Amino acid sequence: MLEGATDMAEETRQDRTSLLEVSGLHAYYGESHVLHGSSFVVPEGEVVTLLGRNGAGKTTTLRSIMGMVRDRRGSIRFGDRELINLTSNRIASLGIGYCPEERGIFASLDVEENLMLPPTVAAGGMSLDEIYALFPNLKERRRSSGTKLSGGEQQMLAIGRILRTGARLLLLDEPTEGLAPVIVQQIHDVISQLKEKDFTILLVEQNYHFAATVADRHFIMENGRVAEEVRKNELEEKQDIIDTYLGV
Amino acid sequence: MTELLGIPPQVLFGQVMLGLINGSFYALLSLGLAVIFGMLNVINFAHGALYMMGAFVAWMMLNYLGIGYWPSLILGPLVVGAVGMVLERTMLARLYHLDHLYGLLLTFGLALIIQGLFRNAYGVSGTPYPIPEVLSGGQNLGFMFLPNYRAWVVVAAVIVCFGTWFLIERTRIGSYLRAAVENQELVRAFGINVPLLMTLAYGGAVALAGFAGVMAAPIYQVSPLMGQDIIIKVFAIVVIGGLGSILGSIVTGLGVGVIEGMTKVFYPEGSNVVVFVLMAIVLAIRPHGLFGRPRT
Amino acid sequence: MTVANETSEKSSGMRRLSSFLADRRVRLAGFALGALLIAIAPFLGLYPIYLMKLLCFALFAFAFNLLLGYVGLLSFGHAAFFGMAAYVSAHAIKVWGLTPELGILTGTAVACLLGAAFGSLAIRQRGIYFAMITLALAQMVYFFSLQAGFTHGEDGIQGVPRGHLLGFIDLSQTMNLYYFVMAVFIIGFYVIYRAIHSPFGQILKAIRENETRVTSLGYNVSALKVGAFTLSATVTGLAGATKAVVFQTATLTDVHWTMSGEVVLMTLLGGMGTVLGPLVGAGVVITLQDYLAGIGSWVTVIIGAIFVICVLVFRRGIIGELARILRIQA
Amino acid sequence: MAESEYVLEAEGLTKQFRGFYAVNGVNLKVRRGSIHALIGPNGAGKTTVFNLLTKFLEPTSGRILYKGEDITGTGSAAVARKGMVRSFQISAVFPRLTALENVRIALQRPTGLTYQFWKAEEVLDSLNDRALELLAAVALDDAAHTPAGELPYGRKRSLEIATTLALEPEFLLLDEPTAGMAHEDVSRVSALIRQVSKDRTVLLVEHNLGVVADLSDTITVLQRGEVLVEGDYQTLANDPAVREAYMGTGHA
Amino acid sequence: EISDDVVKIGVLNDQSGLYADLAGQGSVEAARMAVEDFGGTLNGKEIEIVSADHQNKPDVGSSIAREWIDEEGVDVIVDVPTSSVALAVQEVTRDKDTAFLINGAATTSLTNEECSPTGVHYTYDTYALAIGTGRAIVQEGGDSWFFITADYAFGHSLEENTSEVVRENGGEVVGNIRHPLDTSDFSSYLLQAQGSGSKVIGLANAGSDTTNAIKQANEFGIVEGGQSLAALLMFITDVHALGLDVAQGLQLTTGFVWNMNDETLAFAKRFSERRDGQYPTMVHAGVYSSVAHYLKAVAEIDDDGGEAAVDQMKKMPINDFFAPNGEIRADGRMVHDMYLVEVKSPDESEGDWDYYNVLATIPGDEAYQPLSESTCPLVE
Ligand SMILES: Nc1ncnc2c1ncn2[C@@H]1O[C@H](COP(=O)(O)OP(=O)(O)OP(=O)(O)O)[C@@H](O)[C@H]1O
Ligand SMILES: Nc1ncnc2c1ncn2[C@@H]1O[C@H](COP(=O)(O)OP(=O)(O)OP(=O)(O)O)[C@@H](O)[C@H]1O
Ligand SMILES: [Mg+2]
Ligand SMILES: [Mg+2]
Repeated sequence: MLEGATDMAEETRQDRTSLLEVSGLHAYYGESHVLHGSSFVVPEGEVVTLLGRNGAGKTTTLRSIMGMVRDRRGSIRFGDRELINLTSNRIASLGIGYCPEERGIFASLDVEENLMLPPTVAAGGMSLDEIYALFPNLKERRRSSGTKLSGGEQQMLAIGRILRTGARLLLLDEPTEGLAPVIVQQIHDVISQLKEKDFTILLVEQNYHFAATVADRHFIMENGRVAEEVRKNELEEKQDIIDTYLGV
Repeated sequence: MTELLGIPPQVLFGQVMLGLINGSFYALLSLGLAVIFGMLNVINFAHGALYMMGAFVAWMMLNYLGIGYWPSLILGPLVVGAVGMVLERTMLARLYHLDHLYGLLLTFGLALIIQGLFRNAYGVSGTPYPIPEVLSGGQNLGFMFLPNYRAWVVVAAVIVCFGTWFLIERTRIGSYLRAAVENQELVRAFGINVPLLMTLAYGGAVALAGFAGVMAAPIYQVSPLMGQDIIIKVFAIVVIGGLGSILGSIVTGLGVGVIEGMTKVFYPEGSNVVVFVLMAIVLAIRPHGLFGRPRT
Repeated sequence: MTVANETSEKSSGMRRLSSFLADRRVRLAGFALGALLIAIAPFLGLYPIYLMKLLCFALFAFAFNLLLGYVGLLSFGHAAFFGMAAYVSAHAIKVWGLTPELGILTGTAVACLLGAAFGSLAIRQRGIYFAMITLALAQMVYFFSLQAGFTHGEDGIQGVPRGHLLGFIDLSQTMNLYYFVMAVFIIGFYVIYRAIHSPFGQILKAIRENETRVTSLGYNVSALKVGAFTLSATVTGLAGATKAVVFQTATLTDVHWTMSGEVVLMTLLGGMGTVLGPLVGAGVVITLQDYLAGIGSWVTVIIGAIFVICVLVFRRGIIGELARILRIQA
Repeated sequence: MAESEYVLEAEGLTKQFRGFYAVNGVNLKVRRGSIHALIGPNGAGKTTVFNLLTKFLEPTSGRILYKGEDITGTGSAAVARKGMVRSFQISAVFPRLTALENVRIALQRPTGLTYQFWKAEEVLDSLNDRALELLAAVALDDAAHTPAGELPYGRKRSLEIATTLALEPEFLLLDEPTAGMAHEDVSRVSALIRQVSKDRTVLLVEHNLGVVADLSDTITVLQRGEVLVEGDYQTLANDPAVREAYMGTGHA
Repeated sequence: EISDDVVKIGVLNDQSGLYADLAGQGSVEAARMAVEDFGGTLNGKEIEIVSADHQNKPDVGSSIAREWIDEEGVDVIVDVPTSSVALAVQEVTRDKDTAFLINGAATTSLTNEECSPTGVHYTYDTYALAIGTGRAIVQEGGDSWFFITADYAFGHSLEENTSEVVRENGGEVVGNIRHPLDTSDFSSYLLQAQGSGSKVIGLANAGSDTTNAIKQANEFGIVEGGQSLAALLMFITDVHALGLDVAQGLQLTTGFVWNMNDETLAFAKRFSERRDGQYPTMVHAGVYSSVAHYLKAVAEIDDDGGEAAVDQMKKMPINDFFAPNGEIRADGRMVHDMYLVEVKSPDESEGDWDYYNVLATIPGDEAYQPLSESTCPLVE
C-alpha cells in the first residue's frame, strides 16, 4: 500500500516536469501558415511566458492549445492526454482556463454573470468573494453590463472569470495590456499567489519587464517557432539575445 | 349610455379580451423567433411553417393514430422540436459563421419545402380539428361570450412564455445561451458544449412554434398556408419588443394583439398594417425597441 | 476568429480577381462582351419577354446590392420603390397619356423622392432594425397601394399601352421594346457600377466595415448613407417602371413584401457584394419561376430545395463561389 | 478675436450613466502646441472624456470650447472636420480594405471627391504617394496591399495612427496609441507622435508611463471621474496621491 | 386553318396558393378528360395540353401566356383564377387573337369594360353569386344584412352586388366591415356583426377567409344566437375543409352540383377516380365543359384563331351535364343555370363529398347581369 502511494507521488512528480508539452505544432489560417513546428514544455507549477514581436504567433499558439484554430497539426499533450484532435469544449473541461487577447467580455451578461459563466472544471477555484476582494472595481459594478466596464476593468473581469473554475492550467494572453501600473502590480501579485497555490500559468506578454518579474521560464517566439528558451536564472547572461529578439 | 370613442365600453372590453387571445399566439411565436435570432443569429423564416407543422401533427395524430388533443399538446411540440433539431444539426449549424442573411435564405427555402410538401399531401383548403370536449362551450361574461377554449389559450400561452423567460434570463443554462450569442468560440473554450446548446435552443424555440400550432388547430383551419404570412408580422413584433429581449417579445406580442384588436374596431382595413405603423413609431422614438438594449 | 478567417479568405480571392478586372481594358472588353451577349441573346433562341423580365429584375438586384453588398444595409422594403414606380409610370402612360420614356422617368423620379424620404427616416437604424423599418415603411406603401383609387386594388393597372418611344419608335414591336429595355438596363447598370467604383463607393465600403471610424474621420455618415439609399431606390424605380411597360401592368405583387424578399434572394444566390452576382441570382430566380411554372404544385418545393442547396453548397453565392475557385486555379 | 492660448477648454464636464458618474465636473485645458496626457487608473473615465470631447457621447452637463468656439452641441463628424480627430482604444480599422485604402479613406475627405459617385476610383490614385508616405512613417509600407483585417494587432494600431494623421488634424486625440505594441514599435510610435506634435496639439491617453514621461508636457490625472492633479511628469511622479492611485510603488 | 397542325390548350392557374384546390391540377385533369372524350384528335390534328402555375402573380401569368402563344403555339388558355391575373391574360389574348376560356376568376369586369372578342367567361361571376344567395335569403325572410368583406376589389364588388340585390328585394343593409385578405382571426369582426343585430351576416370573401370566419362563428355561438351566415363564394372544397359539423345549414350558390343527376354523377365519379378521391368543383366542371365546347367549335370551322373560334362558340348552344341550356352572349358571358344549395347535416350526408341539398335552380337569364346592362363595347 505504502509503496503504491509513493509510486504515485513519484509519478506526479514526473508529470510535474511537463504538464503541457507542445511539439512540432503547425497552425494555419486558411492558406497562411502561421505556426511552423513550434515546440516547448510547460512544467507543472511554473509560470512560463511566451515572448515575441507582434505577429510572432503567440496568440495563435494559445488558441491552438485551446483547440480554437481549426487547422492545426503536431502534438499537444496535457498531462497524459493528447489534445490535438479534441474540440475546444473538451479541452477546457480537462482543466485549462483561457483568458483571450481581446478579453471576450459578454455584453448581454452583467459583470457577475460574466464571472459565473465558465463552468467549474475542478475543485479548488477561487470563490466569488475572493475574486471581488482581488478586484474591488468589479464588485462595485457587478450589476452593470460586462462591456460597459472600462478597458482595464474588462481585463480584470476576464482574468477573474477563469480563477473561479479551478482549472489547473491558465493561459493568459497579454493580461496587462491597457492596465494602469497599480493594476499591473496587482496582477503580478495575483499571478504570484496563483503560483503558490500550484497553478500552472502560460502567459503571453508584450511587457517584458512584467514578464521578467513573474516568470520562471521564457520562450521567445519568432516567425511561428520557439527560437529560444530562457530560464529565470539565465536572464542576465542571455540579456543580449533577448534584446535582439524583442528590441527592448 | 356611456360611450368611449363612440363605442360602448362592453364592446371595448370584448375587443381587448379578443386581442389578448390573439396576442397569446403572437407571443408564443415571437418568443421562439426572438430566441432563435438572439441565440443563433438566424432569422428563422421557417417559423411559420413549423407552426403549421405543429397544427398538422396534432391533426395527423388524431386522424391516423386516434391520439387526442391533450397528448398532442405535449407530443406535437416534441415532434416539431425534433424536426427542428435535425434541421439545425444538418443544415443551420453549418452557417453560423456566415452572415445571418444566409440563415434567412436557408430557412426561407426550408419553409417553401415544408409548406410545399404539406400542400401536396393535404391541399390548400385545410382540414377541421375539433375543440376538445372539456373546453367546448363558453362563458357569458356579460360584455361578451368567451369560448372556454380561448380562455385556455391565454392561460397556457402566458404560462409557457414566462417559463421560457425564466429559463433564459434567470438560469445558468440561460446565461450560457446569452454568452454563446456573442462569442460562441470563447464560450466553447470555457468548456461548454456550444453546438449541443445551439441545437437544443433551436429545438426548444421551434417547439414553441409547434405548441402554438397545436393550440391554434381547433380555432383556425389546419391548413398548409396558415403560417405563411404570419412570420413577417411576428418578426415585426420581435423588433418592436427589442431584439434579444425575451420579455420584450412576450409583452409586445400580447400588446400588439390588443392594439390590433382595437384597430379592427376603429379602422378594420388597417388591422394588418397597424403593427408596422407601430414599429415605425417605436423605432423612431426608441431605436432599439421597447425593451432592447443597444448592442456594441 | 473563423469569421475573420472566412472574410479575409474571401477578400483575398476577390483581390486577385479584381486586380485582373482592375485592368481597364479587361473591364471594358468584359462590358462590351456582356452588352453584345445581351444584344444577340434573342437570336440565340431565348424568348425576348423572358429576357426583358430578367433584365428588369437584374437591374433591381444590382440596385439592391449597392446597399447590401457595399454599404452593408439590408433593406427589406425595396418593393416599395419598385412597385410605386411601376404604378406611377403605368398610370402616367395609361391615364395621362405620356410617352413611355417620360412615363418611366416620372415613375423613377417618384421612386427617387420616396427613397430620399425613406432613407432619411430609416438611416438612424442599423442591421436588422434597418431591415425592419424599411419593411415597415414599405408595408405602408403597400397599404396605400391597396387603398388608393388609381391603383385599382388587387386588379392592378392593366393594359398599359407601350406606345411610341420619343413619339416615333413603336414599342409594341417586341424587338424595339427589347433594345429599349436593354438600353435602360445598361444605363442603370453603369450608374450602379460607376457608383461602386468611385470615391463615393470607397467611403461606402469603409462605412460597411466600421461606421464609427468613418464618422471620426469627419464624414457625414448619415448623409452618405441616405445618398446611397436614394441612388439605390432610384435605380430600383427605373427597373420597376420599365417592367410596367414591358408587362403592361402594375399590380400589388410589385409592392408586396415578397417582392422585397425575392430581391434579397437573388442577391444572396448570386453573391452579395460581387458585381455580377445580382445578374446571375436574378437569372436563377426568374428562370425557376418561369420554367418551373409548368411543373405544377411541386414548384415551390423545388425552388425551396434549390435555395437550400445553394446556401449549403455555394455559401458565397454563385459568383462568390466561382471567384474562390478561380483563385485556387490561379 | 485673439487666438486663445488653449486649443481646448472643457468646463464642468460631466457624464452620468444611469446614476453612475463616469466623468464628474472635469475641467481640462489643453495648451496649443503641447502634448497633454490624460492618465489614471482603469475606469477613471479617460475614454469617456475622449468620447465627450469628440461628441461620441452627449455630456450630461458642462461646456466644451474648441479654439474658443462652443462645440458642445456640434456633431462628431463636424468636430472632426474642424480639425479635432481621434483614434480608438480598441482598434478601429476597415478590415476588408487594404492598409493603403484605409489611409486613403482619410486622405480623401478634404479632396471633395466624396459624393462624386460618377467619377472612377482611379482619381484616388493621386493620393497613393501621400498614403505610402504615411504608412512608411509607421513602418507599414511593406503591408500596403494587405487587407487590414489580416494584420497582427499591433500593426493595426499603427495603421490607425497613420489614418488619423492623414487628416492633418490640428488637434489629435490618441487613446492608448501604443497598447499592444512591441517595444520597438512603441518607440517608433512615440517618436512619430513627437514628430507630428511639432505643429499640432496632442491629447493622449496612455498607460505606458515610459511613453507618458517621454512625451508629455502636461499630465492630468483622473480618478473616479474627477481630476486628481495636473502637472508635469516629475511633479506627479513624486505625488504620493498619484503613486497610490495610479503608478504603484514600482515606478519613480 | 389549325395553326402548326396542332390544337394546343394551355391550362393556366394557381397550383400552389390559395386557389390550388378549387382549380389547380384538377382543372388540368378536367381539360384532359374533355380532350379524351373528344377523341384525342381534331379533324386528324393532335390536341395537346400544357399547364402552368401563375402563382397568382399577374406578371408571371401574363408572361407565361405570351410565351405560350409566341413560342409554343398555344391556341387557347383556360381557367386562370384570380381577377388580376385573368385581366392581364385577357389583355394578352385579345392582343394575340387567342381564345381565352375563363373559369376560375370571378370579376364581372371581364364581360364589361375589359371584355374581349376572344374571351369567354364561363363558370360564374360575382353577379351570379350575389343574385343566387342574396335574393333567396331575403325572400326567406333574411332581410337585414351585415357584411364581412375582404378589403379587395373582389370583395367590394361581391358586397356591392349583393347589397343591391338585397335592397331590390326589400331588405336592408345595416352595416359592413372590411378585413384585410388572409385574416386568420375573425372573432373581432364577428362580434361587431353580432352587435349589429342583423339577421344575416354576409361573408363577402373567399377561401380560408370564409372558412375561418365560419369556423369561428360556430365557436362564438353566432348561429345559436339567432343570426344566420351567408357565404357568398364557397366551393365544395371549402365545405369539405370545414367539415359538415361546422358547415351544415349554410346556403350558397354554385354553378355545379356533382350528384344532381346521372350525367353529373358520371363525370364526378370519373374525375374523382383520377384525382385520388377529390370531387370536382364548379371550376373543374366548367373547365371540362368549356374545353369540350371549344373543341367542337374549332372542329366545326377548322380554324383555331381566337376570335373565329369564340365567334363559333357563341353561335353554338351548349348542352352538356354542366350547362344543359347554356349559351355564350356577345359580351363573352356564358349564361347557364345556377343552383342555390344548402349544406347537409352530417346525418343527411350519404358519404364522402355528399354535401349539398339543392334548394332552387336559378335560370341563367336571371342569374347573370342582363346583356342590356353590360358596358362591354362588343355589345351593340
Ligand atoms: N484570422 C487570421 N487570418 C489570417 N492571418 C491571421 C489571423 N490571425 C492572425 N493571423 C496572422 O498570424 C500571425 C500570428 O498572429 P498572432 O495573433 O498569433 O500573433 P501574436 O504573436 O499574438 O501578435 P500580437 O503580439 O500582436 O498579439 C500574424 O502574422 C497574423 O497576421
Ligand atoms: N456606456 C456606458 N454605460 C455605463 N457605464 C459606462 C459606459 N461607458 C463607460 N462606463 C463606465 O464609466 C467608467 C469610465 O470608463 P472609461 O472607459 O472612460 O475608463 P478609462 O479611464 O478609459 O479606463 P481604461 O484605462 O481601463 O480604458 C467605467 O467605470 C465604466 O464602467
Ligand atoms: Mg497576440
Ligand atoms: Mg479607456
